[in-house]
Amino acid sequence: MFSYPLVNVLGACLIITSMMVVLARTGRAAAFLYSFQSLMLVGVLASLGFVTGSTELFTWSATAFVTKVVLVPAILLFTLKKIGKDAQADLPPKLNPMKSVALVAVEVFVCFVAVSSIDLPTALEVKPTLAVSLAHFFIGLTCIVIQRSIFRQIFGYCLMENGSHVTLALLAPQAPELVEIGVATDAIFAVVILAVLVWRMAHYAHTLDADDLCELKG
Amino acid sequence: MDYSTILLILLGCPVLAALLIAVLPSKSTPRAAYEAIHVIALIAVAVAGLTLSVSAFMGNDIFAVGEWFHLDGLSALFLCLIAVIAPCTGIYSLPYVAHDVADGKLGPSQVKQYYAFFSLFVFSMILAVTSNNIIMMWVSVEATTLSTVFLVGVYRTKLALEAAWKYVIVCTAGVAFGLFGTLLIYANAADIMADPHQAVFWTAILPNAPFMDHSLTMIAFVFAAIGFGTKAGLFPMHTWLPDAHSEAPSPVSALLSGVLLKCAILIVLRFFILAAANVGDSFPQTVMMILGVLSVCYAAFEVYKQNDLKRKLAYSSCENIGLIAVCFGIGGPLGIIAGLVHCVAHGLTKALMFCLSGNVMMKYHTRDLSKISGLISVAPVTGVLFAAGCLALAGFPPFAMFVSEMFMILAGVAAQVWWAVVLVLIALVVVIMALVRMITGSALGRAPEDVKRGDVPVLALIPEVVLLVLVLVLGVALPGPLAGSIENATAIVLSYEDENLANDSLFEDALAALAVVEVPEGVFE
Amino acid sequence: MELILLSLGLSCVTGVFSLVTSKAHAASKTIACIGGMAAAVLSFSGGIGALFQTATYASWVGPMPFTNFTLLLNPLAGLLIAVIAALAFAAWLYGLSYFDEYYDKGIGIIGFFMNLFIASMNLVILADNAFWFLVFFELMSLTSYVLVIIDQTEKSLKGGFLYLIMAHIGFLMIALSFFTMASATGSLEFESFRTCAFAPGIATIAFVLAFFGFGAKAGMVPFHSWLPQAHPAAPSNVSALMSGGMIKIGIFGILKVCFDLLGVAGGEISWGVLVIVIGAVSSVLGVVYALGEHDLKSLLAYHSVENIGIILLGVGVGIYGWAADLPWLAAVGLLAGLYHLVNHAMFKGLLFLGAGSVLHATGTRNMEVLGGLARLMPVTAVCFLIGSLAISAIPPLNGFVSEWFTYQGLIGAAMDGDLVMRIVFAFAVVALAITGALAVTCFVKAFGVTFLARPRSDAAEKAHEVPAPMLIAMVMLTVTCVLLGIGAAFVAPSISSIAASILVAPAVPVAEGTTLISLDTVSVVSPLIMAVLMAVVIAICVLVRNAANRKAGIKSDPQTWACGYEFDLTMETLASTVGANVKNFMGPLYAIRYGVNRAGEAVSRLLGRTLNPEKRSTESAQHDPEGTLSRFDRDRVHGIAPAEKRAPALSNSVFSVVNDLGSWFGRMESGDFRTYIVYIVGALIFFLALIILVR
Amino acid sequence: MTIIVAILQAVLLVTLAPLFSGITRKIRAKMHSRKGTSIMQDYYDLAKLWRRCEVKEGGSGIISRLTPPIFLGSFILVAAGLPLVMQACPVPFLGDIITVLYLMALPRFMFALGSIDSAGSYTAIGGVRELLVGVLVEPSLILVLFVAAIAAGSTNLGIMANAVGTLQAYPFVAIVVAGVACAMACYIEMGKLPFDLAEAEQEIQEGPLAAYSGPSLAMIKLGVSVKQLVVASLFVAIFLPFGAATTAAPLDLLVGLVSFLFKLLIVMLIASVIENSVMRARYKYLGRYTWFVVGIASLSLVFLVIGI
Repeated sequence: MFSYPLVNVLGACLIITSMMVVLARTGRAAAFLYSFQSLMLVGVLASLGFVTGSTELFTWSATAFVTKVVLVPAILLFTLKKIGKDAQADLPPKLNPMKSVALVAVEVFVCFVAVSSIDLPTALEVKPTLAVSLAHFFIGLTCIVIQRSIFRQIFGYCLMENGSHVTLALLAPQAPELVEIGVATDAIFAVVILAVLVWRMAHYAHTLDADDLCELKG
Repeated sequence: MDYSTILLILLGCPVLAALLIAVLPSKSTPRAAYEAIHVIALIAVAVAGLTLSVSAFMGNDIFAVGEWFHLDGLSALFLCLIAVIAPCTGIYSLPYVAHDVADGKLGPSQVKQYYAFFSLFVFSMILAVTSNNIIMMWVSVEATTLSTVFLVGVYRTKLALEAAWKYVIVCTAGVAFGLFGTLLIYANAADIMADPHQAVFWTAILPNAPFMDHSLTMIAFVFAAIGFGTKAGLFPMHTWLPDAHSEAPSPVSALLSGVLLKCAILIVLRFFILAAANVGDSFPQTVMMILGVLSVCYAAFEVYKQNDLKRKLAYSSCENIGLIAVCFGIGGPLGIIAGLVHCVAHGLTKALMFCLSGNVMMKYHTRDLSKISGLISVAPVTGVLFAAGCLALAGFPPFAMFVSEMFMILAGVAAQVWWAVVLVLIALVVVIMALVRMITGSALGRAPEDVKRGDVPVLALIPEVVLLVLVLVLGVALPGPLAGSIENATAIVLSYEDENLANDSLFEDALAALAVVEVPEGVFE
Repeated sequence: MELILLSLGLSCVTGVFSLVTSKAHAASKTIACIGGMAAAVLSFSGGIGALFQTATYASWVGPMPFTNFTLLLNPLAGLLIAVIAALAFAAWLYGLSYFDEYYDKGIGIIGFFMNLFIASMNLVILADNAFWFLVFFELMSLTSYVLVIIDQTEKSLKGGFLYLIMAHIGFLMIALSFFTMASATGSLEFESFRTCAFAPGIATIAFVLAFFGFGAKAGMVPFHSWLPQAHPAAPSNVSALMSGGMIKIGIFGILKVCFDLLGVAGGEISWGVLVIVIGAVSSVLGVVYALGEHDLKSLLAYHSVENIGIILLGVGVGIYGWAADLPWLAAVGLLAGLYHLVNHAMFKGLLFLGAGSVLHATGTRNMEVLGGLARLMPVTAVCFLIGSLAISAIPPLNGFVSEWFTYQGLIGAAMDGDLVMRIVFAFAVVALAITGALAVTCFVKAFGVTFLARPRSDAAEKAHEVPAPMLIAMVMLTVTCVLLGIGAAFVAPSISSIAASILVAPAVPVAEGTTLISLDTVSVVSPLIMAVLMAVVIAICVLVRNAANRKAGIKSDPQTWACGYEFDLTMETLASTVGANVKNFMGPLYAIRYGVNRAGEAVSRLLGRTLNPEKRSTESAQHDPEGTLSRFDRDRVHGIAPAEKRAPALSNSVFSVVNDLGSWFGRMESGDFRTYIVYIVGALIFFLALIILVR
Repeated sequence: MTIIVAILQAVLLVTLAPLFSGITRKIRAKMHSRKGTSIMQDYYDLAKLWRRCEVKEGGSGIISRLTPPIFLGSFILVAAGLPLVMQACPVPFLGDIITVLYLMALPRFMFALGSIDSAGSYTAIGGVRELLVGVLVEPSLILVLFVAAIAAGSTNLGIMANAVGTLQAYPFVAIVVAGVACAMACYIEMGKLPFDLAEAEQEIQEGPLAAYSGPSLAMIKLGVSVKQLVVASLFVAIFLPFGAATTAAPLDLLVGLVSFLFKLLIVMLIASVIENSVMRARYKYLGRYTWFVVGIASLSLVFLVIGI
């Protein structure tokens, strides 16, 4: 049961959930979806732990559960509440859902092609997941690029973070816990800071529209 | 007290200071308390940093917490930069913040935030420089971004917040690529090393570097160069740089430009060393060269065009980082020496210039160069410093950047990369045009009527004078310890080369090598 | 050597003292001037001493770990140092009174930077190490830049800006040249260059780069544009120092690189041809553009371009003779070049001081509103007249001697030369002849319009003779000019021995008794005897005429006859009268400048339009604000330049192109950070593709 | 000995100058079918002026006073140095072509200054124009002399004269062409029609004299006549040295003197014939003519280079 195929299946779920995060209509929905998607991530980590027998990964999944499934969505929801009427947090994305899906598909494909050319003993079994993690990262980037609301761009950052987290777990299962904790706390701090920044933006500038943030130019 | 402890103290001081400041209640604590903590922490950083640097220059390799922290000649050079510039800008912050508070731009909580994050920022840079764990390196670079976001956005105007947002988004996105590069190196090393736990340590990877997979190492280097290059401000990843530098308070801009960019360059250099040890130096050199030449050429024209004082300086940073990249791209002992000297020279010069831009803003309340004129008659000391700083930045003797630029040209001519040399020189002329025009238009000329005569507080001038003196001293002489440290650092960078040139005087060896060694082929071969 | 080092130290100390005391204006000025004069005396004696000795070499472990601090004092360096010291002495002496006007502009700053400027010039000459040479070369530019912008007027700032940029471009070329050599020898010491036989290709690259680099400093065409803008802006005695002294460093550099550093590698005939052609073009264009100027100091500055051209002709003959292994030619060419170098330093220094006196007395440099000064300031007028005669190469003054040698060199070279060389030398001779004739015209204009006829403005009417220190300085230089002319037979052999030391060859005989001889062209001239004869003949004529006058009487009629019209001051000859006439015949040469400027403007416009289409539409609406002035007023303000159509200077076009490129690049940063992220991804993809390419 | 020859030459040219001027006036009158004045008329004029009171006009000062002596004196000096009666320079250090050319620049310089000094507008225009004529003639003159110098192997006029006189100057055609160009250049320099009308007030050469009077005017008028003779002699000396003495023997010198006067007379005659058969050209178009001369001079250079 706990073998590489499970890891790969969970990896595929990651892609789908992350796409849902990108496509979600409201910030609230996105936050819940993100929580769900992080759960998948925890699953991936845990199953990897079973597969490789590395105890570190269990610690990882535990921290990931606390930070990503619980803390981050909570922070984001809290931010959304704080923003309240200060500014419109839900803005339609620059790209319509159809095109976004197509774009994501292309990215996943490219990542698969790219990863398939890599031969690394550690990653031999989990190549699909490796590709997924890379694609996950790029989906996060896509989210930042296509969203107009900077609140939604935080999700983009979180997705990127998740993607690199998975990669870290795949490529460095034996890395010291401290490293992982560093990465995880970094992510938490980043989200907190982004959230505060978004709140301030709403509070002081009354806009969350990225198109309004083009005053500083070359 | 052994050096490892000092290293820990060095790391601990700013964190403690930041925590202490954060804990104090913002409403009731007088500003002086923050300032005292701030200054004490920075002085501790200066003392500890310089002590460590000096011992590292003597040839000590200092490790702490196992192998997690490591200070060698190379990182000591950058630590030295932090230890000098951070206190200078820190002390400069006092009058600057006081001025802004008096102007009503900053409230008490913002002041608290400013000092807390300032210490945190210093900490994260020290961490980036001293960490030996490559993943930790990434974490610390990310930490520098996070700790400076609120410094950039401290004014809470729309523009400042916009700049902060751009800064954090572009940098985290870029630096995330760096994580991929780091991970690839780690995975690669873990495969071949007996103890995979050791594969996170840079010092442990280096001896095994030649056995890593070539394609992966190249990919990893590209990721690292792009990722950490974003933080360093290389074209086309530099886009956050002018915005953040222009909107941040001047001391922060000074620290960002003077030190942070160099720290990022150090990280890139670490990966450069690994990649060069693995695939030979021509590929990483090509990458650095392309990034460098593009940065220099792009930024030079932007420097000329900009009409905003701090944006101009920011683009000039981009241009100088490009020059450093070109130096590493040229390679060879001379190129590396040139790059390292330029790191130091530019760090000091740019810190000076950003501090001076703070003076200008205190007097004129604008960054628009068309409204700034007659600085010398308005504030004589600032004006003279400003003119001297511009000349220093333009690479005139007797200032430090002249030496490194000469080295770069020499290295370029010796390596026969004429195309790069010519492009860079054209760009340099454009930059000089821009800077001399700035002297002509802003430092000199008729002062506007509505600006009050008189200089800024003495406390603001002292750090600037110190920086200018340093720039001047480095321009007329490379003192023994510094020269030695640069030799050490270069030797570390060149460790991938077979013949170890680091005997008595690397400088002379490097020069002499030009004549003996067959001139290397163009970087593309 | 010790004397010179002492003088350098003295200069620095004086400079610092002058800066420290800058609040007490008079004290600061006096310290600077007296100290400067003392330093000048020291370095002059040191320089003269070095002329007749073998080279002294000194090397210390410098503050830079990679290279020593090395100085070399050889006869050539001695000559340059002596020349600059002489000028510096005059300039400081002059400054004793002249700087009174600069009390409120920062006299301490002038004292400091002028001392440093002189010291750095001396150090450039002495430095025998590529790195330190470059350092001092840049310092020289920088210190003189400060002196140029000391007035802080818009014009001086603009001139200074252009100057610094051009100097820096030249500097970069020199750096490239030195580093090309250094990368072949592995050392930055000139001593190692000197002993290295470079491959011909490398030697040619190094020479050409150095030639253009130093040429930019010397102000030769096509790098001359800074000179007429920067020199006039500086205080007049600084202009004298810059025009008389600093630009000679460019010539010194060319000589040093060619004969000294590349000496072992040997020269190429083509180098000589390059130098001669550039020299010929510089001399003609320099004087032609000088004729178009109204500003007395700009006019003199353009004449520096001309004279640099003449010096280059001599040097070119020297290089040609050296490369073609014709020892007499090499020696006489260098002799001509060096002699003219010394001469030009003296008379150009004198003329700038004279212009300074005019400025001091009247407050303007515009010749159109001067006139009639000869009666009010007779000593200045006489000095200026002698300077004008000297620079016009009228025998028996010093300008004539050096040009005579230049002609002999060129004609002698043509005698030995082959088909192509003969045409080149014929071209050079014709250029030199035209230059000579135009120089006469130009100085008739400069002297006549400024000093003769009646004053054309209040300022000119109220002029007064300048104070004694200024007069003494001018008289000193005047006497030097005369002595260098009639005493040529005694000066030429020593300069010839310097030329011989440059060429490492025995000196050729150039003088016998009081006559100068030119061996190859079998010709002699004796300025001294000629002077005596002229004096006698002219004296006889004067006596005869005066005797007749005494017999018949002499009356004075205050009215000027104007063919029956009522006389008015605008009838007098203005600078523009001369200019308009010149333009009649030299039109095509002005058209070159106009054409080049116009082409530059067109290119920059085109580029601007294509790069930034929306920005340009507003600019076309601007029109020439001077269009409404009458022709006469326009001429009074601008000289004959408006008579040729004005186009914005080439430098402006360059700036505009740079700005447009900047804006175009800047469009990349649209302000939208989402595109920024796309750039990062793009860069990543680019480099990943590069990996695929490499593997 | 040669010094005496030099002095003799100078005195001779000065004394003969008004005579030649008178002769050309006579020829002009004849060609105009007028009776004309006596050929001695110039002497009378000078003598008359000599006795007149002098008026210092307008703003003129010392420069105006100095101009006539310097003008005349310089040409006397040039005259003394030319190889006129001998095929060698009587005073060698005055006989270099460069010296001669630059010595002739001094009077031009002073002449123009004098014209500006009197503050009149007409005088100054003349002075400036005179300078510019010099500028236009200079290139062709120097080119011709360059060719001759290379052909003769020296820049000394005596040696050049000797080389041409003994037919040793090598590219023969080049010398002949150069001679033609030189003749034309000298003709322009002499201030004759169509380029100038030397004895008409308000023309180029005499215009500047408007402010002069009395002995000064006499002296400068004499100077102008001497200048014409000197310029013509320069041509004669270099390109028509035939008959001049090769040794310093008195008989040879006598022959030389006679032949020189004869040649000079012929040259002046031809010049005045040409002068009276053309009309005045506009000053503005002077450049066209001089370009033509430069063309011929260049042709001689080409012949020299290819050795014909």
